[in-house]
Amino acid sequence: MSSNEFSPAEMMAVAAARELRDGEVVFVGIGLPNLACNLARATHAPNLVLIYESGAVGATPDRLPLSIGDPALVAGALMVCGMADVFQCFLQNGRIEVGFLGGAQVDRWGNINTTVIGEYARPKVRLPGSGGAAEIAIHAKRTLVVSRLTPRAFPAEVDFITSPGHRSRGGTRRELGMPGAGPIKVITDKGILEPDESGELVLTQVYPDVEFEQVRARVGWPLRAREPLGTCAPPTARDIDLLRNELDPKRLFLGAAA
Amino acid sequence: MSSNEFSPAEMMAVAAARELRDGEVVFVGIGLPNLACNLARATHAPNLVLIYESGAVGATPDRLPLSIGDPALVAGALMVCGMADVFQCFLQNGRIEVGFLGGAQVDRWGNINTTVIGEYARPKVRLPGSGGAAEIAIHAKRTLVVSRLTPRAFPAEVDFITSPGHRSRGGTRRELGMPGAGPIKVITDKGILEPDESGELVLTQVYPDVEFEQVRARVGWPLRAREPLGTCAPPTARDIDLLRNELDPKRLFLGAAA
Amino acid sequence: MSGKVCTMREAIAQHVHDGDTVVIEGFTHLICFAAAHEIIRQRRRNLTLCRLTPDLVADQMIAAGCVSMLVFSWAGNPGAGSLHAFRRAVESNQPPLALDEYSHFGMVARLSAGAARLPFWPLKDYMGTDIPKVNARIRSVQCPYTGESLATVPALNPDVTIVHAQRADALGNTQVWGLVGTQKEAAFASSRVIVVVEELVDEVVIRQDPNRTILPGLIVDAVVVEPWGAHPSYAQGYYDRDNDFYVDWEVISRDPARLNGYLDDWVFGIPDRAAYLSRLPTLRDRLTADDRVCAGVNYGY
Amino acid sequence: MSGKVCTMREAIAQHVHDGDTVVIEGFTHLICFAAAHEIIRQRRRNLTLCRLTPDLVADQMIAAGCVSMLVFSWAGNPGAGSLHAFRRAVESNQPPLALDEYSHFGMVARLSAGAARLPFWPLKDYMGTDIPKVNARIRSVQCPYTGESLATVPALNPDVTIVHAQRADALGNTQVWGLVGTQKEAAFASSRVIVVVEELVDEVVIRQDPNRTILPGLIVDAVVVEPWGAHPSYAQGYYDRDNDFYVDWEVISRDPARLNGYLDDWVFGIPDRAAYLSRLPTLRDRLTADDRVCAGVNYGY
Repeated sequence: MSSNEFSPAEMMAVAAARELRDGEVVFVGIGLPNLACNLARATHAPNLVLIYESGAVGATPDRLPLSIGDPALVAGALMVCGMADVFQCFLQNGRIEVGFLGGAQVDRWGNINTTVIGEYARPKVRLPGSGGAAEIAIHAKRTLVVSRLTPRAFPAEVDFITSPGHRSRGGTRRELGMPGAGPIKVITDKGILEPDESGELVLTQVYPDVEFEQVRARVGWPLRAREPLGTCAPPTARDIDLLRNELDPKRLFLGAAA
Repeated sequence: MSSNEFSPAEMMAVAAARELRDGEVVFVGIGLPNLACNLARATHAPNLVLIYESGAVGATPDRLPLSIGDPALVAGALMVCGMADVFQCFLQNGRIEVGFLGGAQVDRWGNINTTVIGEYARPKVRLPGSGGAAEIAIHAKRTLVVSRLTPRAFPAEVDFITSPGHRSRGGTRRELGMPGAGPIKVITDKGILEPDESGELVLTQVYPDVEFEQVRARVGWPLRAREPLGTCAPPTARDIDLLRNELDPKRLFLGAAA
Repeated sequence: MSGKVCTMREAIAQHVHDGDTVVIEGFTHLICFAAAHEIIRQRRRNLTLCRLTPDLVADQMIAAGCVSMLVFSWAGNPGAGSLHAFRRAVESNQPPLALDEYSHFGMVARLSAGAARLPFWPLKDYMGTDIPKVNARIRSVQCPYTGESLATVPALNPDVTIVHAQRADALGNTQVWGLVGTQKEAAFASSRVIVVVEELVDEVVIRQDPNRTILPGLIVDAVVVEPWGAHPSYAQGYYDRDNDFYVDWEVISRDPARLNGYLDDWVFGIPDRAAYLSRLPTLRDRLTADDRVCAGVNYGY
Repeated sequence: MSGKVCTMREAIAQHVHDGDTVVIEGFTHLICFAAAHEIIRQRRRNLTLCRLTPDLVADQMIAAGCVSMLVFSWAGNPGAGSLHAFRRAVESNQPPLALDEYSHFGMVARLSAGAARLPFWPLKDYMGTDIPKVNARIRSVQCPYTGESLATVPALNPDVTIVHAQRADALGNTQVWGLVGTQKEAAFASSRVIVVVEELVDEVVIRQDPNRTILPGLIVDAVVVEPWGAHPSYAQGYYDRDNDFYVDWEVISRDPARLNGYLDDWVFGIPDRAAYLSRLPTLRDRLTADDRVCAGVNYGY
């Protein structure tokens, strides 16, 4: 694949990286979010501070971590602290500017389900659960959701709200007293969704050569598009070169070349 | 002063040391309590674990500390922890078996005042305040009070209860839900007081050559003596030798030779 | 002196009983598989197992029938897939497994309350989520100053906590570096504490650097010396995480027969950790840590 | 790069304002007298000064008229006597001083709540004492599980916290060993943080041993390099406590004229810490720490 072609995963990593400003404090997970942060650090945001829920602060790993507790995130970090400090002194304290979230289901209001498909008591599919996602969704100043438009991944309503979006059964974020702004962008493999004034996710950008209909067909509610619908700028040659040759040469998270 | 003579301070240190059992965890302060612990460690309780509110655990100082934050308590300690851990994980957790307390005033019920003489708002004498004493008095499994029978030091009722004894204005320790047993012995420079069934301090032992009347005259309530009134065994030659020649050769805390 | 030092067999036999609430902590780092395997080998039953991230260690204990309740916040095989024994238990009730589920913050708060011996811990969390709808232990309290409502979780005070660490002395004064997770809170919250170490060191080594000590001996009941005892988890400065095994587990645990075969071969079929290691001759070559030793600091005065 | 590094004069001028709530922590260890002297020199007024142990540093600031309220738990000169300026203020209203008084546990809990940005902290304390009778900020809350009543203290969130430390990098990533007191909680609780260090080190030194870091640069606003800046307090590994001066203070502070003379000679009469040290030529000989360097640990994998 030449550098003027790119895979959806590469576009997702680039789109996420563009959302990060230099010097911000990012609560980051494994996979595409981690790639996006490293891409941002290698380009426009060299002073991004990465915090992992495992307690590693300011990590600069010399290998791509398979888990957020990877020893490469510890050796050479600026600080390692206990998890009580991570959640109380960093997250609840309001020090986290950006939190990354993903999930099996994302609904119309940006609520995320990583707990169960079906009934909680006897689920069809038991998912891992919250981990730190519930509190990241509540406390991070803003969150970025990275999730593919696979079948049934974007229902009108999730089976279980693990991480709250803009409007849950209880009400709006403001009514429920959540400090953070919630998911300001949902980065999919075909385009980007953003909340409208009511908190409902609408399509604001499609990736090159993607039609609105291709997105709407994969979303479980009558998806609206913001007018005028933007088209996401493709990755630069530099982005592609960094992703393929430096950041994920084994394509652990970029997946097979499209 | 020969080793078969001894000062009141020496007798107090020895009497306090005798209260400590090998292997116990002791929350210790500076001065006579510190001396008593070191004497116990040098004699019958080599495995005593000393904890200072400063966060030093298992200290074995190579000099007599002037303050509980002395660097000699840190170098060579088994553990140094933050003060949040000292008060939550050790003291409130119930790990402290013995706590030492002292104060300007000790009353009939073993309540201690280290806050003010006179009215709180405009005191005649402003004392340092609680430090960790209030919580030590509440949580240590038992406390030892070390205090001299100076004029007005043992009133019927203290001006201010900094550290609760067996019965405060609010009721008994049990009624108030205090985990620890409170001051089981009050070690003075003339004898030892202990609570009776009601929690009132009564004289149970006098030091050699001390009369009951000498103690009663210095106490602000009609002091009773337990029958039969015991006489405290004098320090051994070993005790005296350790105190004078090893533990406090400069008599920083033993005071001038009597 | 030997102090509290004993074998894993002795430590588990003496301190882990049927029906106990057991914490085996360690966030990715220092997960004590050696202790879990001995618990399985001694066929403990009806344990309430508590871990933020159940990990393979819980999947194995669930498959072996040791666990009747799981207290947790994230049950997966990070980067590699699912915990299929856990999923079978929850999705098909094979075997039955009760769940007491929180988020990471909730679990950390439960252990913090336990360590402080407070009955609850307040946190700003759970608004808008369905987690409290399925867990009545998550409640709320009103702030006596602002009047605002805060979420609460109850203290978690296990019967026994097992901490894997890099080193300890014979009395259990324990030092850990790298990720510390919630090991300190779990140990202080517990009635009994078993420390499992890569290295038993003289008290002098501990006293050289007291700020590294995370557990004082006075709360430790047993010290077990078990090098490589955390494999396939890792010990910073000693050995790397066996990521290959974590990936393999996806295949092993997917098939109940294969999983039972694994337990027969690697747990029931061998007497102890030494035998486990003797079957992994390439482990040291593959995973032994490089040297990356930091400078010491001056404690002089 | 210079990062956040500035002079003490700049740091105090920019970050400490009249009327601010100021924490200068350090339990016996690492009490930043250099910052207190600069605050006095710049004649700050109406400060709410917060310290568990006000120590000489508070006695000097009170005598200089900087402090209108003291938030504390033990106000004495340990092992040496009284804080007489503090006592004159309280006993004779010269100058007037408001008190907000707790026990050590209460102060630690106030800072812990502040660091976690919780409005209160629960603790089992104060039953049977008169402290809540003179401090209405000590209240209670009912446990939503057991129904028992627990004491509470409100969060303490200062405008600025000054932390003295052994070393930091130019971005304020800060490492401390020896007694750590409540420095971490105070810094995380604060709107602004000034770190004062014995040594400015390269980021590489910090990254060598990340478990030693108690403050991340992301919460630090200014880094001041001030060797011996804690004297007469101490810095483990750098210099011992000047116990002689603590004993002398009993005599100096007892007499208002002598105390004012001390401030004229040692604070107002000199421009900065360098001048202070130049007047103490024997300090290094008397108090420089011996070498007692611990071994490093391996962060390899």
